[in-house]
Amino acid sequence: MSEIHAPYSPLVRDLFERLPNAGDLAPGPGAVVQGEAMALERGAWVRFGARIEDGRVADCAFRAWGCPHTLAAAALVASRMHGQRIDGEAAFDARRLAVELDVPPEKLGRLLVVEDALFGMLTRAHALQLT
Amino acid sequence: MSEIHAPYSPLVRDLFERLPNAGDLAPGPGAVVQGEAMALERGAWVRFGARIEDGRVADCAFRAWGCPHTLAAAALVASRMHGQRIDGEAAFDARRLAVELDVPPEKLGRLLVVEDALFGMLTRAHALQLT
Amino acid sequence: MADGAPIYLDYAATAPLDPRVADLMSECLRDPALQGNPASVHAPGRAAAARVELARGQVARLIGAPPESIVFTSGATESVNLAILGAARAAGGGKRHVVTARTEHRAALDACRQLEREGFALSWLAPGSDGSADPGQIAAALRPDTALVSLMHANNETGAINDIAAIGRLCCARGVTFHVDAAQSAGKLPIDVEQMGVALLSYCAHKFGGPKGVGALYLRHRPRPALQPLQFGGGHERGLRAGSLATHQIVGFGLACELAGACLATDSARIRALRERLWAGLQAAAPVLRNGVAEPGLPGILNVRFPGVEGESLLFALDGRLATSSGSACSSATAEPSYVLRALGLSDLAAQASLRLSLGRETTAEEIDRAAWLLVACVRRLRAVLPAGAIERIA
Amino acid sequence: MADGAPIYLDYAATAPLDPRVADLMSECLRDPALQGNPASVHAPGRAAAARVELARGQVARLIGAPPESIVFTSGATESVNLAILGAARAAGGGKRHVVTARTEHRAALDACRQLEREGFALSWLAPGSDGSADPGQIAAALRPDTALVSLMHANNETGAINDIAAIGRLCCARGVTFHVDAAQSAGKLPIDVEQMGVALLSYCAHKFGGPKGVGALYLRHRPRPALQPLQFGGGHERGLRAGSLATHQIVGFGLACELAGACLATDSARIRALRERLWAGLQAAAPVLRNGVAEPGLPGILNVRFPGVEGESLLFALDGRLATSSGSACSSATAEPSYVLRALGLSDLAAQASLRLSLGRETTAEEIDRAAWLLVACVRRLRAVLPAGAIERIA
Ligand SMILES: Cc1ncc(COP(=O)(O)O)c(C=O)c1O
Ligand SMILES: Cc1ncc(COP(=O)(O)O)c(C=O)c1O
Repeated sequence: MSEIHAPYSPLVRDLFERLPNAGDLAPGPGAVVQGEAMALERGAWVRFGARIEDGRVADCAFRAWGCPHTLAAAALVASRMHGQRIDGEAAFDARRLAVELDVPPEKLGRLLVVEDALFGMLTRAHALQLT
Repeated sequence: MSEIHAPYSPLVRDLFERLPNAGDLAPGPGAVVQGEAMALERGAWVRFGARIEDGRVADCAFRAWGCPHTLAAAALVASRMHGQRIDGEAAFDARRLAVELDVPPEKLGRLLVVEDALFGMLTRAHALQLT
Repeated sequence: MADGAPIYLDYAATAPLDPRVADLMSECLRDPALQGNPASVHAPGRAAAARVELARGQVARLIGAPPESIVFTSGATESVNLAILGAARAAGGGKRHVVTARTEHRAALDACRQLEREGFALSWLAPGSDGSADPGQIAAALRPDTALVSLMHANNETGAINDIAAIGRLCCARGVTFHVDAAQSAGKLPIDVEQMGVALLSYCAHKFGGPKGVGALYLRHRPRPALQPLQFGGGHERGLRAGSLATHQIVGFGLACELAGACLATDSARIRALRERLWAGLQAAAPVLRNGVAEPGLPGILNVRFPGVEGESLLFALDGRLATSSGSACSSATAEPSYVLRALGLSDLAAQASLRLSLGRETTAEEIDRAAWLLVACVRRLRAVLPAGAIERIA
Repeated sequence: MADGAPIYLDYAATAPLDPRVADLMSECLRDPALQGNPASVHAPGRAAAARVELARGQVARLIGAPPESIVFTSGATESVNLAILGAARAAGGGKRHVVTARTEHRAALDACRQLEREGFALSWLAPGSDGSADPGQIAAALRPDTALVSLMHANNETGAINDIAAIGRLCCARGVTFHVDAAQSAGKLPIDVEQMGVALLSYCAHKFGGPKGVGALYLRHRPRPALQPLQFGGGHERGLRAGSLATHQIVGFGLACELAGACLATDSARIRALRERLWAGLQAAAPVLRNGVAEPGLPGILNVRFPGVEGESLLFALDGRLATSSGSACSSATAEPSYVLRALGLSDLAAQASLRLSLGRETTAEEIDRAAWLLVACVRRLRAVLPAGAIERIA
């Protein structure tokens, strides 16, 4: 009755292998904002950074500690921020992300950490009236 | 910790395969005596018959129901009776027989059945004053 | 078997390993990619786990069960003990009564005796003259505090078959957990656990061409009987049976189930015919009597007795030429007369004069004819030296 | 293992089957003369039984025991459960107290938890910083009603070794039954049960080149500990472990014991050297810390942690290239941080950042160098994307 340990989905594998947008922002014009969320007991620590130009995300990067699903989610979110208007509806939905990366239920809490980090960054951007 | 089931000794194998002196007495001169002992619950039923000439066992035969050790013992005893003087010490010793045929302890009771049958026969011979 | 080797008519004790199973197991033992522990999450572990799950499906299919309902064990003895001890010990609500039969296999008998030592009340049913349990008798034995009914599907000595479906309906209706010991019937008789209303079913591989040392316990999902494990640790097999899984054993079990299931009908017809051919051949050793009934019965078992013949001497006379057993070979180390035959009303002496001849997939007509000839010859030889009256007396 | 296959450094979970053992088992599976049930009295049965008894001698010799003291089981999990549950349940005279340690294998832990459910009092000893149990602490834990002391010889996660001889003397002096779980040490460390004062010793084949699914329990003769069986029926193995014996499994176990015993000293020296070579290679991934101590320790186990590294991501980064495990692989299905490392005082996060690398007989220096290189590369890659301060925070 032992389950076969579900391997990671192809998308997670690909993102984990490349980790796009991991590390620091490339230097460039515009203002830089950051957002960070940490829940070590839940197994995730995520930090986003973005360079904002004319109310748009010109560049976005992340740093993270966590399981492959957490790193993949952060990478996916960072890449999707590129070009986004920060006053627009931030294209983030933990539930949708969970399905896309088929994240096992016990790990859903970690996606919320990713979400918190992102919203922290966007909130800061609004506060600084970079819109 | 399971024991390997001790195979039967070569002597038992040989006697069981040939069963010498099994069956009935060959016709001939002299008087015939018989002895029988039965202990079905103990697993043995033995009958000896002998033809007596001039106080000697001219011929001896057995019939038996029992395990290989019982049949072998009866066959061995019958063959050894040949030529014996019946007023002499009957050459039977259950203990010695047990060693010769290495009979497992739980079967020793069966050798006593063989002994009873033999002594029954000899007693009858004495009673008939065939000495 | 090998040339000059004895004719093997002791399939009920264990069947020779099917060569196809031997080949697959040998590959499995050598395959570098299958050496991992199926419980490990890394690639070699997952590869082994995948093969285990494949086999779980094959093992489940043989009895019409879903794969998730199968717990792998070390054999039917463990399965039977896990079912009987596990279900009784886990039964709550003051349920301390168990129903079983006197003709069960030692594994079940001794597990039930242990339950008695633990304070359970046991109802030991006597079999009918055909060796099977009467559903009416079982219905009568059920009590409000009955935790478990445990019966075998087919008897390992007489081949007598219990009406599992009828007893299953009865237990379902009364909400009693029903365990079936199918060690002798699995792979030989059609089994559909769902139709039969069975909650727990035990079987093993080595009775029908699979390896020794591996078995399974079927565990119904809804309603699911509570079970206390026999061995703890690690949470393998959903926490019901701890211990690293033996990939090669389970893979062999799986293939054996598939092979047996595929030709179950044709095999049993052929084997049943051989059994009757043997019975016919033995008539030359008359008087010869059949213990139990031909039908309904396992195709491969013929239990006979030869009045006036002593069992040990008969076996020894056959030794090296015909391998078979008196009484249950699983416990034939003990020389006591079979308690199964005694329960059928045979005397100690009659049981002593009995032989269990069991046939299997590799048995040939030529072997059967040679076996019959051998048996007749040995019986005649032993009878030829009996004291007068022994044949009438010992039957 | 196979070309392009991952480097296997998970020997503590299970070792690949020795090819010589695989060959012997394959012969055994196919040999027509060895297909009988070792419990049967006929020729094929006796032939199988003879091979079983030959193997019993080999298995006994590995631990300096007489053959009659060996009970065959389905693995160390069963042996450990039979020893712990069996000895405690059979202990008379109101002896209801058991001493064990928090760092035991799940099989022992869960068996002891079951004893608690059955009303036994347990003393759970905490290990020293080196991971081993302190004899003084054990002496202090003994009570007049102590039925059993159960400890492992070598720990399956850290490789920490207990001073069995010292604890054995102590138990003998106090007349307490002493069980040793030697699943990790058998075939790797010298064992002499008589010198060590052990009453019960559990081991299995698959940790040192034997097949999965077979193990043994050593049972001292004088004084002989009382044991309640886990499974009943048939009276095999002197009534302590019912069930048909799996000839091929036992024969494979026997050869594995002989092979391991023959080159125990040379193997462990070589493996210990490779372990230190690996440790040296990992320094390039500093900071890297060793969990537990190098000596006294199992030659084949290196348990390390990489501050700032998340265990699952590290294993996934290695997947397909290096097969190893975080925490105890026997239970690595469960993702919880290792309770063994927690007991050594590590935080959940530190335990999470830990890896158990275990080497064995087939491990080569070339594999060790490639493994070190891979580990260093993966650790660096994961650290490169950490938020600032994570390395200090997660250790
Ligand atoms: C210390 C220890 N005890 C017991 C076991 C269980 O052994 P098995 O896998 O044979 O059930 C293991 C390994 O899994 C172990 O490392
Ligand atoms: C009816 C029945 N139950 C249980 C068993 C025990 O099975 P195993 O030999 O796998 O322990 C057997 C055979 O030995 C059997 O015939």
